[in-house]
Amino acid sequence: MELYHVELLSAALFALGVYGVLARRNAIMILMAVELMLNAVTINAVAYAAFLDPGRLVGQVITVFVITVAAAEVGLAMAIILRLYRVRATANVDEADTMRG
Amino acid sequence: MMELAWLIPSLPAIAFAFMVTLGKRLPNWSAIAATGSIAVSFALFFFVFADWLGAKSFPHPENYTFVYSIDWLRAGDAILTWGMWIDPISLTMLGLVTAAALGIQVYSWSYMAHEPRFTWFFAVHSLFAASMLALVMADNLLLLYIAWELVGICSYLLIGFFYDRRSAAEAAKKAFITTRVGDVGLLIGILLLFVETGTFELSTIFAALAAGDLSEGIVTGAAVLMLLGAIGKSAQFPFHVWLPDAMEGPTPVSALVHSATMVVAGVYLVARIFPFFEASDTASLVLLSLGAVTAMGAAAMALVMTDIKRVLAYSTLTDLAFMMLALGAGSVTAGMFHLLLHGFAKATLFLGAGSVSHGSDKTDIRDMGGLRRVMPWTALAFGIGALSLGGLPPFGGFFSKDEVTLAVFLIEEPYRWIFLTVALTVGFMKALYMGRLFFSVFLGRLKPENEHAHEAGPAMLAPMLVFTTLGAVGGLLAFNWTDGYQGFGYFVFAGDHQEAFHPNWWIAAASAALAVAGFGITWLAYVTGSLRTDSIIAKVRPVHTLVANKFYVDEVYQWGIDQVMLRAGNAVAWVDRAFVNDIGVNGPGIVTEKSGTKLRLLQSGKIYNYALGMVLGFLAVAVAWWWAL
Amino acid sequence: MTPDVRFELLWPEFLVAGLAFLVFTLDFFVRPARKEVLAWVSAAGLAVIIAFTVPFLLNEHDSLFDGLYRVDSYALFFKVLSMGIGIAVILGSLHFVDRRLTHPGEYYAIIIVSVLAMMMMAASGELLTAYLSLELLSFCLYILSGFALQDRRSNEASVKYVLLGAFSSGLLLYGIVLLYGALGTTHFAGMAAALEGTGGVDGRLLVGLALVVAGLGFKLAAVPFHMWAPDVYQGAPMPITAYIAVGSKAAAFALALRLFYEALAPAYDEWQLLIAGMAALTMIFGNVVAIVQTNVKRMLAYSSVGQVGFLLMGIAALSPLASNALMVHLVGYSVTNFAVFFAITAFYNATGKDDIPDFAGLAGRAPFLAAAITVGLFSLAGLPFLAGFVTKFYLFSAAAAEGLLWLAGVAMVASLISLYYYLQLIRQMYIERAPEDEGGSVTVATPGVLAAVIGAMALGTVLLGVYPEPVLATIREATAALLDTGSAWPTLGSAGQ
Amino acid sequence: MSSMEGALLFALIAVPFFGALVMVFFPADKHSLIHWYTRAIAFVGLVLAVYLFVTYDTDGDLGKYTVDFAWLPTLGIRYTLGLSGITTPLVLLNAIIFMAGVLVSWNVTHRPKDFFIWLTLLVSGVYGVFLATDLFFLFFFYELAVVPMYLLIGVWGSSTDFTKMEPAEGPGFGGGGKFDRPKEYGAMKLMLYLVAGSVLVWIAIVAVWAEARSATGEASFAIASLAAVEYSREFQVIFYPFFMIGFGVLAGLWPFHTWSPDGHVAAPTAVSMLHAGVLMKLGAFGILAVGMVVLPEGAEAWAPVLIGLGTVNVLYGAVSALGQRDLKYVIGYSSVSHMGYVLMGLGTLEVIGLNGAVFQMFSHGIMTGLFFAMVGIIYERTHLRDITVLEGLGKRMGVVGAFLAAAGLTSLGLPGFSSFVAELLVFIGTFRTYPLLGVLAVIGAAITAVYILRLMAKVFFGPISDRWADLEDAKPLEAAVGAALVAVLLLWGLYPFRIVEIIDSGVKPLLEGMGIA
Repeated sequence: MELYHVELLSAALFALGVYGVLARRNAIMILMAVELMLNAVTINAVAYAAFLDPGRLVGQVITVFVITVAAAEVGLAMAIILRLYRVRATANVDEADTMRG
Repeated sequence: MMELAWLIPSLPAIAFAFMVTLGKRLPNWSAIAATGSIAVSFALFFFVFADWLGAKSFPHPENYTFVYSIDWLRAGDAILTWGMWIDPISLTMLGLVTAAALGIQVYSWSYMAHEPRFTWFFAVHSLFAASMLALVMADNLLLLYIAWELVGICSYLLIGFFYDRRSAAEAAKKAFITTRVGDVGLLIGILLLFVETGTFELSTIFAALAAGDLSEGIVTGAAVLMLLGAIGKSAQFPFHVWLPDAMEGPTPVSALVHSATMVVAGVYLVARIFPFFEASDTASLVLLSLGAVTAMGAAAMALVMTDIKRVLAYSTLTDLAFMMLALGAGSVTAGMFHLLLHGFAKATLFLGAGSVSHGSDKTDIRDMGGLRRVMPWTALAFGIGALSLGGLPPFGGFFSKDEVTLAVFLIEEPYRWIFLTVALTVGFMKALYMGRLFFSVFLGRLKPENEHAHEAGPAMLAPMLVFTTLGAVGGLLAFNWTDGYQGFGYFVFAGDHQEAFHPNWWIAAASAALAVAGFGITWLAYVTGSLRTDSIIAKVRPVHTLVANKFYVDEVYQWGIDQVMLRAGNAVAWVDRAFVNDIGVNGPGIVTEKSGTKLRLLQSGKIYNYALGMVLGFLAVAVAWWWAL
Repeated sequence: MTPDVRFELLWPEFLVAGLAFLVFTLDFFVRPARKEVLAWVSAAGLAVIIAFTVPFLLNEHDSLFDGLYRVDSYALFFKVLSMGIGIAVILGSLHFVDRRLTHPGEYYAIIIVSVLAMMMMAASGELLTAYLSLELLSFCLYILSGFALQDRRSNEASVKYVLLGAFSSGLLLYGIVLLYGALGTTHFAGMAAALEGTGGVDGRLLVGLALVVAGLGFKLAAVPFHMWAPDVYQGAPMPITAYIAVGSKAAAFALALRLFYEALAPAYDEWQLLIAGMAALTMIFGNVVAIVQTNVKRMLAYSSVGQVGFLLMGIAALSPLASNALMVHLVGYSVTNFAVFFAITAFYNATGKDDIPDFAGLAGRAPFLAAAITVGLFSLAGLPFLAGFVTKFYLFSAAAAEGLLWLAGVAMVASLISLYYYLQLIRQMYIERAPEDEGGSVTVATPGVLAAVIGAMALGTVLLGVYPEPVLATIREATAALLDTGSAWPTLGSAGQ
Repeated sequence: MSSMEGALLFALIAVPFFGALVMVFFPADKHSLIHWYTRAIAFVGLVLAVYLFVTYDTDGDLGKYTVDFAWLPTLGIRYTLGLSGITTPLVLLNAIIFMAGVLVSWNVTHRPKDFFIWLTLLVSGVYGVFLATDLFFLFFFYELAVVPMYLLIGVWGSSTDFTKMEPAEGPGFGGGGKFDRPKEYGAMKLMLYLVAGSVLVWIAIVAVWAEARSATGEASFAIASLAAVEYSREFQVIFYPFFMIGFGVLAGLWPFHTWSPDGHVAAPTAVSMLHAGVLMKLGAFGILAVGMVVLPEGAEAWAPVLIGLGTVNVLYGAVSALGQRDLKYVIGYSSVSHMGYVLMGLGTLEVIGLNGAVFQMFSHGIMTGLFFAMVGIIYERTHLRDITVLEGLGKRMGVVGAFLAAAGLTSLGLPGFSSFVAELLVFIGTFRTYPLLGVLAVIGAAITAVYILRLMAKVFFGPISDRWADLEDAKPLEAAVGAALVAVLLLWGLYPFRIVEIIDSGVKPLLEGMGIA
């Protein structure tokens, strides 16, 4: 297995995530797509650490932090989306467009 | 006394300042200040004249003097000074102007007595006298121009004296703007000479001219350009239209400003810069032609006008053109001589006309007749003046007219006969219209409604009679009375053309005969009634209509102003608003705002669109980078 | 791990964190009617910390954790600036919170946490640290922007902010990781060294840089990554709008400046034009769209997008002079925006309105507010005697000195456009008359504290415009630190210093 | 120059500036106090300006540095003030117009405090531009002089709506068609236009500074040191137009002039006076004292364009004025036309022409101040400015008419009034360099006579309508202002030696510095 295999996997995952963000209308789904992007990041980080920088643990540390941050982010975002649901009875982001222009 | 010459224009100027600032508080003093100052100036003139005669062993080759000179402005290499130039030409003018101004002010005491703006009249009158005197004494073209413009503005103010009459307001405007057009030429000519010679000083400029430093084109150009100013001020064709309208002003104004003094400033200017005309045949020919055209046209119009002052105005035009003819023919002597005598005679006539309208409240000669019965002195004065201007011997006007005709006779071929014919014809017409004027106003039957008309008071009569006398006997100045004074030509001359009095009897006889004929015909027409003017007019109806409508020149000008100039104004104003402003100025603003309106649509309010924007932004950055590498 | 880490240098951060906990805790014990106390405690606490920090760190120059975390005058400058911004926001929020928000304890505590995050951003010397502090700040702002629970717009703003923020952090992280892969390190200094070593730019590096630019661009609200900004500004509670406009932007620029100066300077030639282009696009877009806005918050949002364009010039020009200019402009921008935003907050507190026509006749109803807004707007437009004039002059000169005269020209035209819409608001206040009905003639009262904050900010705007030298001297000190650690300057030495 | 005079220069700016700041704390309803206070400020300025003018030593050199204070050393910005032969008359002009403007503003009762604060600030900015010898501060004050204009016009100005007027009888009062000019439009256009001009100036300033910095290694905004640097010809040719057009916008340079008539018309009297009288001169002054001094080769290369545009200004402004029906528009376009002479004078790059340009700035300033003061009175009394309606006012308003006539006669270049001398010098300069344009300029003066006399004849002459039976003539205060302005015009018109001597002492070294003359 070469580095670029992993990189391609990660890139594909990232692109899927981006696609999800762009294509989904449901806030939860968008959030999940973002998670996908962050997973791509972690895979990449670990791969770089393993292939290019084996002596140090920078990639792994990045991964740990990203996972933590992602968890916090999901928690926070869910809370906010919950408010959206409370106020508008939907989690569809199409509804959240009163401000524009 | 020569060093005090600067006082001559200054005194009236001071009087003006006094009247403008304090006139309202000291109304009684204003006329005294005005007349007093001009009287002192008049007296000073004699001292200066005497000094000049004494200082310069007469005749003298260098017939000018600088008396006083101050630095007026220094900028860069231009050093402008104010000085005075006193020579026979300016002395002649000084005498005429001070005398006329004094006489007419005395006349105005009574003529203008009931005007509420009496002080203002005397103030402007004083300013006029000051500027006119400064004009004739100026030693440089700039000072001359300054005084020239001031004279013009005084004329404007005096014509518009009855400013609440629309016609007066319009006439004043017309006069100023018309002369202003000529002044453009004058100023350009002066500037041209400054650029060429680096100075406005007449003496230096003439020296350069004599030394041949100026190219022929410059000489002709400068002469013609300055001539434009002269014909504007002297109301020569094609700038003649303002003068008849200028009669809207009070009569003393017409007398002083628009016949005796201001309008001859143009003639004076030509005389002053005569070396240029001497040096340029083209310029002389232009001058001659303009004079001829104006003389013929104006004389024709004088024949058909019916307003007393307008007839006089057109006669003034004719005489001014006559002076121009003389100058164009190369005789400063004749020109100045006619200027002087015309001044006296015309002052007489205008004062007489003023007296007539003052006494009878009429201005149209068809409403007059037989007035000699109620105003005999005026009739006497007016009669002598008319005969003099009509060129009947032995009055002064005959001699000056004769001098002019003689000068024209001396023009070189091939133009000699053309202009001589013109001069003689005009001489005949002068007699015709003067006869018509005098006879139809004072002789014949007195109309019943004019019986209450009354003779003017002494303050009006006295100046009138003085001018009458001067005009009647002034012709004698032409003769060589003493060894020291060999005639007017020994006193006033251009360059070294000093010449003694030498009449050409053929010319004199011809012109005298024409004058007699003219007066005779009018006698038949207006006194005895044996010649029916109606039938003559009927025979030449189209010509009469053309002339009575002043050759439609006013209409052409009016059309030009309304249809060309004002339309241009409207058009430019419109372009300025519609294009420069609405497109050029508002355009970018509108475009910016429109782009704002369009661009804000990008901001759709949808999260996924915003994310798409970010992705596209990223792609753009990456691609741009890729492409740049 | 290096054993001899001087943890004591982190005292300010510890203290701020402690203050946040203190406020959280105090909240339990303070009666609802007396919640004001919390604000005073927070503000006073930050003030005390500033007073402690300045002498404490004045001449310190060290980096902790093997270069992850910097303690230098640059960081100190931004620490003080952040805390100052925190104090201003807290005091400026006082009455707003009182009247329109619930849970004041959390509100103030979260602001303090976000101040901590801002302090850390300026001090980060490594990409992951920078990311973490940035996320901390973002989290706080997500919450704060949705703090008006009953307000649909506040909620919408919060949703947009958090989702797009998460998305952008995904981009940023991916970029960071790619850079790590390309350069083998995430330390700024190391990145610079590696950049100088690499001959060309490979795909990883390129994509990584582009992603980092996108992620940071989101934070900075640079076009085209700005789209969240107007909505969030409009929806967020008014003082939070001010906070996002000023605080978040200042911190992001603190980070960006360090990143570009310390880590990316060797690749200057590659990115200069790109950043310059982005700057030009940002200032034009922001200002042009601002023209057609009718909501004052939205207008100011676009205006601050435009301002980002000006600030980006400081990065694009990359010189000692430019960094000074960027920072002084940032300071002037902060003070000025606070003056405007708080004055508008005061108006909103009293009237509940925030559309531009609502300001009609304000000069008669509240001369002080109108004057403060005018001072602020004129300063933003870059008119003299006010901060904006000097700082823009400085910034544009610096850009021109680096051959970016065209960009300075674009910026000046953009300022001109901005003048137009600022004048629209000024026109409403001074020229139009107040509507006769619906209490339009009622005087708008400004509470003392808020008035004091507004007055102080307006005064600061004027002072900076009249005599900026003291502030500049401080900034020169601060950037000196930046340059010490920075790598070789690609274009010129320290001329102008 | 002694330190005493340095203090005077400082005071000249500081008195109005701090005076305005102090006024902020005045009670807004004490109108009389505010009026007298502002008059006092104006009077102090007038006294200082007269003193500096009278004692001015023409043997000195250009730009005497008297106040010097390091303000922002990093960029090389110093607060330096100086006085030269060119600025001395302009400072006097500003003082005179400010005094006159404050006096004729006795009738400002709507928020007078704010009005006078802005007005006074504006004036301090104008003083600053004339006195600053550091480019940064020059620009700083330049902007300061422009900014208050927006509110001064927007709040205290008046709107014109041609769409509601009856069509005019007779030819020539088209006024550019039917259009609506609310004061807000005038104010906004003026502001944006002037700031747009200053953007160009700013670009050029920054470019010159950067160029000088890289050439000498030293940062400085001092005009003298910037001028000492040799810039490449290419650089000069590129950046001089920025100065020329940027400053030219304020000077009413065609085709960037339209803000000026609209602005003047909308502005209240005192503001029109200051604006047309002094502010437009800042533009011309900027071209001269910054553009030409710093980039002489650029100035030479662009001189034909400048003088050509100046000629267009003269003719276009005059012909435009011919078509207007609003009194203030006539004067507004007349200003455009007269500023053309200034620009032409500058374009000659020749000692007499420049003298003329500077003198014309002074002279036109006084003249146009007089114009606007008198038109303001007419408007105040009749609430009309429509030439086609006003008639025969001379009967009731003789004094106003006389002063307006004096201004008009000055404007058409009547000898005896200072504009004649100024224009004469411009003409001489132009005839020496571009004679054909000189001819056009003289013709422009003749067109001026047409529209001025037309205006006078229409408005003041002729029979008066009963409508104006109890029209009030100028009050003593207003008459005094008019008389004072006329006296200034006459003084320098009849004996311009001293003022031209002062101007010349400033122009000569300037040209020498440029390598000309």
